[in-house]
Amino acid sequence: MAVRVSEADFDVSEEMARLTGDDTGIGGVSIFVGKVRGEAGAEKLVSMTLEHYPGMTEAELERIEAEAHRRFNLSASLIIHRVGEFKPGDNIVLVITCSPHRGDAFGATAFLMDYLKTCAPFWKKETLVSGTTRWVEARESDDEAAAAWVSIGK
Amino acid sequence: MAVRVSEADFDVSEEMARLTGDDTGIGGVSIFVGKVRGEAGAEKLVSMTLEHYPGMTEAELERIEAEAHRRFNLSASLIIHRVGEFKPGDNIVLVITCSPHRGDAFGATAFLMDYLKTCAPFWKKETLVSGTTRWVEARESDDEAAAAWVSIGK
Amino acid sequence: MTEKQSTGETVLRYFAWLRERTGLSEERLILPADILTVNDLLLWQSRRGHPFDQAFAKPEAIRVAIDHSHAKPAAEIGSAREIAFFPPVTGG
Amino acid sequence: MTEKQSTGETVLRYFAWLRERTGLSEERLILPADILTVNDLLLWQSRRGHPFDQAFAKPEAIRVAIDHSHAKPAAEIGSAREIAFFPPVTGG
Repeated sequence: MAVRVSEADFDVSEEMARLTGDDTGIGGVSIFVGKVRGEAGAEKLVSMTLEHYPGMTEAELERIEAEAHRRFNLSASLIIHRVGEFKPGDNIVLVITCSPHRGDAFGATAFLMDYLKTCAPFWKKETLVSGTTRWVEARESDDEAAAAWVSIGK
Repeated sequence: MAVRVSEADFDVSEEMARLTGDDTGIGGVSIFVGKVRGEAGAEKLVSMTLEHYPGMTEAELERIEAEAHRRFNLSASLIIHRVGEFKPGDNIVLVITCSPHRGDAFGATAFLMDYLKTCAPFWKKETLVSGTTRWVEARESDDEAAAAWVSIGK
Repeated sequence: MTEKQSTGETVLRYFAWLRERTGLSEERLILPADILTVNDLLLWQSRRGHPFDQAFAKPEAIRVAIDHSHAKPAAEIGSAREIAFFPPVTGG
Repeated sequence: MTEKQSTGETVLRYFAWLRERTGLSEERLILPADILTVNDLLLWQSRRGHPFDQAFAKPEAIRVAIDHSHAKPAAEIGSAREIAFFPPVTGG
């Protein structure tokens, strides 16, 4: 179990190799990479800034990760979330979960992303080609995705 | 869209970079890596051999991939399946799907794995520490996982 | 009620557009003794005058964390050392 | 029925334990004209004598593909050029 908040980019292969190590009990590795999209609605994006709440972010990510380990049979897990200023195409977030069986890995990665999107204190601000800057608004669909786990997972 | 059957190992970061390219419409990348486990029931595994049906394998993987693109909003996808002889911890299969939104990527990767496990003509033979060799038997749970998509996906 | 709570300073932190609208990332102060819940605190902020009145005009759009944990409107402040105000999160 | 079908050769392929038990990975032959469906073919294999009788003793454990596509027991052989026999797949 590990969480990291960092300005630096990550290398998926390196992180996966470090996480799996020589644990031959792992049969499935599920990975999610979230990236900055080049469009914000109808407008083109110039850059995106990610702000967070140091201290609470790490605590919240660790809580979410611990909950994933309670719900799923996991051998290992990793959450990396970047902060700072990014361009379209840049990596924002990496989640890796390892399990003996693929179902647990798939479920845990989806669970972690849904909760991360609704609980972890990060905020995105977009700078558009027009020069406008604006804070991204939370999406209802993300709340619903996270809420769905309450009924099916516990 | 791409499928590859190969004895060679794959590098997840390289394959992901090649697949996403400079497509800034991609917001989520879902990756699954299947690995050789070191235990087969109560016994320890020495090696695993993967046999396939050249010609049909590629055709079947392409059919499955095309179906995933019909069911999910995907920007790009990749399936690599290895064949040959492997040790515990070795990579067997890589699936990557890219989408504007994470839900489609998560769904497509799970769909591809479920169908690959029940439709793509690969067969595993285990060599155990005791010297026994045996063909792995298909798991009912894999058939059920694939069958579930018929009702919910179409 | 501990003595610490009634006499101690609380750190208030502001993030995203709450930081921008208040012009503050952080302040330390002694909260009025009659602020018992998160709701009380949000109401107090909205009556604090410029620029807080505008920043806290729509309390339903604001989330609160007490000592690094999400807190609901009815949650008690208790002996909180750090209280943060921010919009719904948008990471990932 | 095309002339090709009634006179042409069909390639039969065997994989995994079917390859091991038949001792064959591939054979080319002219199938009897009365074999119309996958079921007919499986029955014919089980009556072909050693080693096919043993390899095909449990046809329900055997999957069939016609020209690189999965075929159900009731599927017609038609003018198939290549028919493969194998156990349920276990890749991934």
